[in-house]
Amino acid sequence: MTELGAEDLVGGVPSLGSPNVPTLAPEGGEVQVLASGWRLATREFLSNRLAVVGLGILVFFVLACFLGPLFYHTNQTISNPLVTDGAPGATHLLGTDDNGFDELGRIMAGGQTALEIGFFAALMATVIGTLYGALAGLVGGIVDGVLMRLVDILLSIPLLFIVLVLATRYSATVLSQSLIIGLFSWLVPSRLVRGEVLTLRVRDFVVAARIMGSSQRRLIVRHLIPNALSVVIVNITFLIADSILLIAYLGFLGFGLTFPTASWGDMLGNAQQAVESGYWWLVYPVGICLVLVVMACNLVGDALRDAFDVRLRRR
Amino acid sequence: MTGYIVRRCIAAVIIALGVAAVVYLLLNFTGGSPAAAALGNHYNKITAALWNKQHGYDKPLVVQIVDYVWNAIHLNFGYSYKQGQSVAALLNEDAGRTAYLSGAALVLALLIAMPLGIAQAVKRNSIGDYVATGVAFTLYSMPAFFLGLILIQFLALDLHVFPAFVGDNVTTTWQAVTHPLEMALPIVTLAALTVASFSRYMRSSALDALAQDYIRLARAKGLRERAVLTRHLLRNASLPMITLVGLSIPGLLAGNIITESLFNYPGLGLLFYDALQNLDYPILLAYTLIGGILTVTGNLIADIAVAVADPRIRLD
Amino acid sequence: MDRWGAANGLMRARRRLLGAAVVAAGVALLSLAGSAGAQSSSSPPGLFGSLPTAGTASTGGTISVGFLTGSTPLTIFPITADTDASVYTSFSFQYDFFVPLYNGPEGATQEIDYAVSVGKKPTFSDNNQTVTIPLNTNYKWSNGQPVDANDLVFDIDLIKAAVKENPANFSSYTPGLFPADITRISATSKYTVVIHLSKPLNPNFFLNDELESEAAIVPLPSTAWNVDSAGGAHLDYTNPANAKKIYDYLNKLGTSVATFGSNPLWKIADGPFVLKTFNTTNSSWTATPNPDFGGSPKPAYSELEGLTFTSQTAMLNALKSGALDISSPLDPTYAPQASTLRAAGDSVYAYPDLGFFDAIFNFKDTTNHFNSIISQLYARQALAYLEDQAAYVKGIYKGAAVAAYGPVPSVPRTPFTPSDAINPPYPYNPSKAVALLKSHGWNVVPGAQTTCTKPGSGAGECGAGIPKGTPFKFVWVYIPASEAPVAPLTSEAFASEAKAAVGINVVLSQKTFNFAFANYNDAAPAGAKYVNDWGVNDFGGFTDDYWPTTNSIFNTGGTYNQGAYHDATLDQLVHNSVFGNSASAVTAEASYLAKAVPALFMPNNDLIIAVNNKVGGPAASFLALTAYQDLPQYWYIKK
Amino acid sequence: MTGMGTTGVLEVTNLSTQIRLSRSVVEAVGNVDFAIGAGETLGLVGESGCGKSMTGLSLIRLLPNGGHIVGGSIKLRGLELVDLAEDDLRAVRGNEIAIIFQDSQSSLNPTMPIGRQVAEPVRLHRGVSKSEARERALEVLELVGLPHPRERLDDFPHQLSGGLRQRVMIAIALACEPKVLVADEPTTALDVTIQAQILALLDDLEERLGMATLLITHDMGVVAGRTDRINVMYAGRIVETAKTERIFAGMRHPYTQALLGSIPSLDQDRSKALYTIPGLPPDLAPPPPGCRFAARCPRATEQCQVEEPPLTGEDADHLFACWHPVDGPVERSVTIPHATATNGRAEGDRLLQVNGAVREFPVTAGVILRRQVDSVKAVSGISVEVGSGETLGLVGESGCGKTTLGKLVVGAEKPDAGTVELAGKRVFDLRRGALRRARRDLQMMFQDPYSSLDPRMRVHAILREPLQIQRVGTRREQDEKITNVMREVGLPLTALERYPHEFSGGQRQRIGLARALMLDPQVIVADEPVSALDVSIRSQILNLMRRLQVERGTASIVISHDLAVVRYLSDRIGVMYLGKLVELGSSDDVYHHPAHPYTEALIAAIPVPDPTVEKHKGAVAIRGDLPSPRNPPSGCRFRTRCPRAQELCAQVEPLLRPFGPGHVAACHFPLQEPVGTAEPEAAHGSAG
Repeated sequence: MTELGAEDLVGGVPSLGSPNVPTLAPEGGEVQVLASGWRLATREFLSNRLAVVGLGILVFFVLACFLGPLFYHTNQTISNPLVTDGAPGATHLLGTDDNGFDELGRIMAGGQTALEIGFFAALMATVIGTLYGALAGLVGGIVDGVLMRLVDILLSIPLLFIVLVLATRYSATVLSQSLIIGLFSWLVPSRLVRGEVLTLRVRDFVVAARIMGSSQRRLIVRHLIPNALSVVIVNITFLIADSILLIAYLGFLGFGLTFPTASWGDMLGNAQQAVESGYWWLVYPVGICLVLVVMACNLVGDALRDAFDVRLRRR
Repeated sequence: MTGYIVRRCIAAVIIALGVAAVVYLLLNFTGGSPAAAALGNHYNKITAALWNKQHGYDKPLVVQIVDYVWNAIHLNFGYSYKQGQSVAALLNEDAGRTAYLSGAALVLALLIAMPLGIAQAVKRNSIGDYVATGVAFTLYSMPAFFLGLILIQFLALDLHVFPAFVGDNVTTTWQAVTHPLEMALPIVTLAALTVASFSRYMRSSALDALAQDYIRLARAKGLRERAVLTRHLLRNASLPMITLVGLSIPGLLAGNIITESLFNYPGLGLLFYDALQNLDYPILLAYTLIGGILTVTGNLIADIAVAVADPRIRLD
Repeated sequence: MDRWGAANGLMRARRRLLGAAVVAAGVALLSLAGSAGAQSSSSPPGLFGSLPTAGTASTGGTISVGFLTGSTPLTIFPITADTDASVYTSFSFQYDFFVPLYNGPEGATQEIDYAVSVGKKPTFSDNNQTVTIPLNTNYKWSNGQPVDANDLVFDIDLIKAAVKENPANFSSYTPGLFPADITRISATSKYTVVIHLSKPLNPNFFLNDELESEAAIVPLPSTAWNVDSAGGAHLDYTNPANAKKIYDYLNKLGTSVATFGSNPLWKIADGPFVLKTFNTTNSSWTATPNPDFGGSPKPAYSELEGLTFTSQTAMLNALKSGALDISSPLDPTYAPQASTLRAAGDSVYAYPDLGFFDAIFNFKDTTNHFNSIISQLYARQALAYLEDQAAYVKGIYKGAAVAAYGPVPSVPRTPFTPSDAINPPYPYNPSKAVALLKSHGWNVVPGAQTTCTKPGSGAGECGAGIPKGTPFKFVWVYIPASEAPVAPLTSEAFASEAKAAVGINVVLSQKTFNFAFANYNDAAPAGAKYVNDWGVNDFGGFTDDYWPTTNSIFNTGGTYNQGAYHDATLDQLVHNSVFGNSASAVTAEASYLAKAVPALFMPNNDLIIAVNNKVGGPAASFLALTAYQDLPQYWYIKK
Repeated sequence: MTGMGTTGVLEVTNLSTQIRLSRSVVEAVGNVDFAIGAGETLGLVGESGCGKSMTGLSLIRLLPNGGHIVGGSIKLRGLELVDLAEDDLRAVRGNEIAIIFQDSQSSLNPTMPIGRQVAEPVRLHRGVSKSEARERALEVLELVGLPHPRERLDDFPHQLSGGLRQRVMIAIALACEPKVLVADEPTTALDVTIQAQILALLDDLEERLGMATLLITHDMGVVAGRTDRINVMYAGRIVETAKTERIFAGMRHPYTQALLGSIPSLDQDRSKALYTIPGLPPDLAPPPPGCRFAARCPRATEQCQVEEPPLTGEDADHLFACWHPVDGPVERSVTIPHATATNGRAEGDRLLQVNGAVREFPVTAGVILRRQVDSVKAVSGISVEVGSGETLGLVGESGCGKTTLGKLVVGAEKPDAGTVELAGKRVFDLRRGALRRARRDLQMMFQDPYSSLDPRMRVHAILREPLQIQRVGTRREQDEKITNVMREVGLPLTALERYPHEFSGGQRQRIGLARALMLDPQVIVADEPVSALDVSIRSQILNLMRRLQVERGTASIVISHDLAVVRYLSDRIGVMYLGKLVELGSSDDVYHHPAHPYTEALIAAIPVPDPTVEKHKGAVAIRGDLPSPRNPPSGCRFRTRCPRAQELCAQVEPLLRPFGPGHVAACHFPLQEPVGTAEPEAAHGSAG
């Protein structure tokens, strides 16, 4: 800053306070070239080693479950009672299950459904929860009170119970299980979003938009939803994990998917007996897959939360 | 404070009534028939009509709900034909055992989670922190039945450290208390469900508290680190845990279903599990209703406890 | 036929096990888990595993029997109401203390064993309208009174009072039959009772299905129990008003689980044991030998114990650890554990109960014209040809089941088992199924969808009411594994075969037993609402009485005719079994049904029993367990 | 360094402290020397991030995670603390060296009674019994002026006001009669009136107890009157040190000069621009070579860029680290073009009129249906007006309702009673389109630069938003407008594609101002526009606002707790107290001839960056705390803290009375005689 030069084109107003030295820079100073928010978030995420491991696990399982069957062809539709419960061997790397299906192929197929149900259920819960929570948070007053008491009521009933009862009525397909789980797990996201909306509603930038004359719709679409989104996105990963666990419990309690589809949970439905019968290959591999994927979702969600925090925390 | 409690109690009652109505509707909606469930293989048109009339299931749904709630208020939850006893008696019998199992699991979870969470916060990003985090996530991600199964297989059947199930010598609550060896695996399994989330929560709560200036000031006073943690950190970091414990009740109730059926422990969860298989309506209703009430009162108690423990909160 | 087996709890235990053996006459059988014969000379055909060895009896000791929660005794008073009857253990529990008029089985053969019955073989006269029942004279009550004709009359009078009050009070009640068919009952001598019937009944039917039945006739202590309050006056029970009061009183106490162990009434027993304690918390109980027991043998050990378990696994674990001696019947998925149990020194054996499992057709399901299709015998035959029961038994039941082709199973045998039960009329043969369909105008596309190409009711055409292009496709409802462990697997195997081999699309749908039974049932109150939601309901099955008629199951209008099967020939055959005079009527009925395929008959699964090796006894006493009967007086602790 | 004649109680030599972060190492404190003698107060002054707090924490080795002392020596009466064993050091902490933090809210354990918190170090270091410790706690609390200490021993921190909490924290520090007291920004979180009380207390105590005090602050005014000696820190280094009077009169380092010059003083000439320091302090991971101030220094030469100046001076008593030292305070010479000391307002020019505005926030209770149980009386009947091109300043302590009043003006809050009129129109009675168009003319600039910009929008979108909402212009015209405004507020166009988090606080305030300007409003409300900013940045923004005032002639309302800021920006000033306007008049009138005792006290409480003035200030004018706005005092709301209050004040609420042209005040016993009689309309303060 020792040299004099042409006035900067943009910030060409000489700095009033330092008359001795006309500056090249605009009065407000240059903008530091920083990593973008997303890159910061990515960096924070990647610095969490557990999360990277989790992400790796997720990617691995998604690839293995959805692409694996293209390379590892197995019969997963025609039950064959004559080759049931076979031990692992050369033809069946992880043995066969009680339908005579190849267990490894079954794990891939079961992983597909588990991931699909988890994802669809989470997505649905998120959409419903976001709209519901945003409505309650924005309208406030008595509407908010009534809506949130309803949430309280539903939250007081164990989700497992509701889903179990419904599962006795509806035959379980990927779609119906996603629907049932999704339709009843939006409660937590709705509370989260409501809380977020209540906080955002009084943030200065929202006040500023109102002062400019912004319509309610614009406030929601341009400010509230984008800002509440990170909370929602983080919650999706947890919802996926919870949904996969929930269908595992359903499977254990005997309300699995309809043949020939199966999710990991259904495959574990007879775990106790399989172990006692000595069919360990029907229990531990799929159990470990389930735990790993659920854990990976949780790890990723946890790290995403931290990462998003960092992105907004930076001041 | 009294006014607050009264208002919260009224809210709790409203929520409980709502729960009753929702559950009743839900069960009705599933299309099962209480008559079929009660009559079993003797169910047919003649017996069903008779049974429905006798038990009021031929009335309009709204009347049934009102009747049910009215009776429930008088602690009459109906009669289980599958079990040949009034539901109230069944619940009464099993409640103590379930309370002990859940209570012991909860206490165990807290006893592990709180010191662990604090230790993790103090030694954050150390190897120990990572290991504890990994274990917590693994437990958190494991279906309870899978964990129970592994515990049974290895600790009971292979190593013979604990019995694989709760034996016939444990039938009363007191016997459960006096047979720690038999209760070890069920309690551990149930505790594992919550210990993971508790310790994660405790860790972040302790991290928040550690960042507060009063911790710095306590150190500046010359207090030993241990005294800083016990006198200044523990109470403040534990406050959010009270709420969490209140919120964990539905999860514990669900966990009981799994744990009790896995370990042959005659409690409410098992009662519910059997009832579900049989669509034993009165039990399903009562269990869920009581679960709802427990949840609501649990949250209520938690709120009051927080207010008692945290001088900043005034209930009015 | 009022003994109807597939209760929920029962169903779970009943479905799927497998047995070893049996097969068609003259053909060799598969013997699964080793040879049973070496240990016991009375080892019957089709036994899975091996019965406990007889050993030498010692005196003293405790023998414990396992129960599952939800299947623990609910009533001790031996007039059992509908709502309690679904818990089968109530009966064997009652019979430990009160000897029935007629009881069975006789070893592996399903018939009355007069050695464990109060009654002797009755005689029929007067065009089968008069029944004379002589009683054994050796039984007596704990209060010293002999068990005599009055005690039988007392019981039947109470049953009448109970039924009059509410038909549901007596689970063996069948409209129009017992006890409504009794016009008069009298004790003609101290040990003879004569019953007059309102209409002629087939003697075999009356003896085997009415006097010996699920809720049997049990003589009751008429001099002690004829009261309507504790310490109340002894009443004349032949007066119906008094009988009602007595019944109400006893029934109330008899279902009061909390007082089972303490009520002095129940200590007045004529059976081998007397109830000592009953723990209401978990329904475990203890009983001690009845010193006044008049039958033989008399129990040699000092205590019989009932223990409750929350799961079959828990029960097995207890057995392995020596905490339990005799398991309750386990379902077939436990078959693979037989070897570990044996290694632990326990005996494991399995044998089927008398009864059948069937996946019923819904003859009212109009979806895809299934009602019209299934009305065609050829279509039902084709489906029967697709059942690879041998493979199911081997791969799914792990040997713990026996193939079955009609309402009377091949195993266990009854005196009335028809040859069709042993020689399957439609053995597994997919190509025959294809041929049948092709010859009736169907375009068979294996692996895809078979459709009707030649509508019409003539020869070589699909049949009446089946338009061109109708797909052979229907919904198959089955029960989840938690309730019927192998039901999903057989259903899935069948569906796979049907699609792959014949192009019949079986749409699987899982429903809980209660839901399926209450709604997918043309005979149920709610049935009409769901009539088009299901084509086949593989809900479970029925247990047979010793005279295995399918009255009320397949006859038109039968209370349990869930698929609305209608066949005039069958209706006549059933009528013969119930009201006719022929001693082989039921054989003809069963034989006809095996060929008519009113439902898809499924393998008859074994009930697996595990017994601690320290327990010994005659083979029959252990085989009885697979028929849900306890004969605990025969057991003992081996030296 | 041995600059001091006396032997210090605390001697710090060549102290260096680093903080290790995950990817870098920050040199927070570098080669710092100082000594403090008994009874002496050393001021450590600098902007945030300069290392002054780290220096204080280094003394008792209580650095944040990753922080550690890498070199130097800290001697407490000869005892070396740098390598002292942790156990022995604990005996020093709280006992011989005590510390006071800035935020009493978070520094006191919320779940422990204050009596125990004060007694804790006594028990620890004195080994006394519980009851003895309690007695000692009582003694100390009395010493720090906590009213009724015996009754309050069992109170929890939240039951005390901020000022009282700060007294409790001081009591904790003094409980063991330490030799050294480190006061880290002890008054920054407090209102000026309370700040004055606390500073006076500290002054009094250190004299009575003979402690060596290290007073850490960013506020030159605070150090001016309270210290014997001042160290100025910049980027981890001490850049200048001298006795207090000497440094104020003859500073040699350009940074010291700039720091002092950039603060608007109460008698600031409004036609002159403030001195500013361009740019931002350097990143210390790692620190730049050469003089760390070089990048922002107007006198910097090439030598400064490469060679670090040593801390030397003509005599040992005044040291500075500069190759090109200055001599004495800066002369303010730059005149803002066209600016005059005050803008006259034409008679009857009532661009914006607020009439009898009332706003009360309900306090609700209840679980299901919330019902109102009480209300916070934020604004209780205020009438003001603003003429075109005029700037009205609003001052008052926090909680006086000034921000609410600002929000009422722009329609972010609705008044419960009263009206807001723009050019005679009741704008917020309008509906839909008309209301939206009317909103163009009333825009706001916010206090918190972090919360006022949507973190998910780029600057371009943020600036375009008002135009989009108001449907102004084509896309092209909008872009043109954005470019122009960016130029006006002094930001490069490259900033348009960036997200708010990439900017410094000052830059964000510029963006916030730019957004407010986009619609060319007639009135801008600026709510505490600079209070979240560092001193050097503050003057940049103030200059910018002043320049835009002059260039655009936009009317504005400036809200601040800082009378100096308000005075610099405003033509007229309104003083608020607990929801009431207590005095209104031209800047000069209010400052030079206040009529209301509150105004006078407020002015007196402001620390002046001039040791001669500050050291001769009299006793603190206002005692006690602000009463709760849920339940304000009857009559005159100020009466509970007013030295002139009499019975009348509790019974009758004083009306605004004229004290000169456009000068009104509401007081029964004013500091000067009113002219004329009370008339409600006087609230409109017509200038004529």
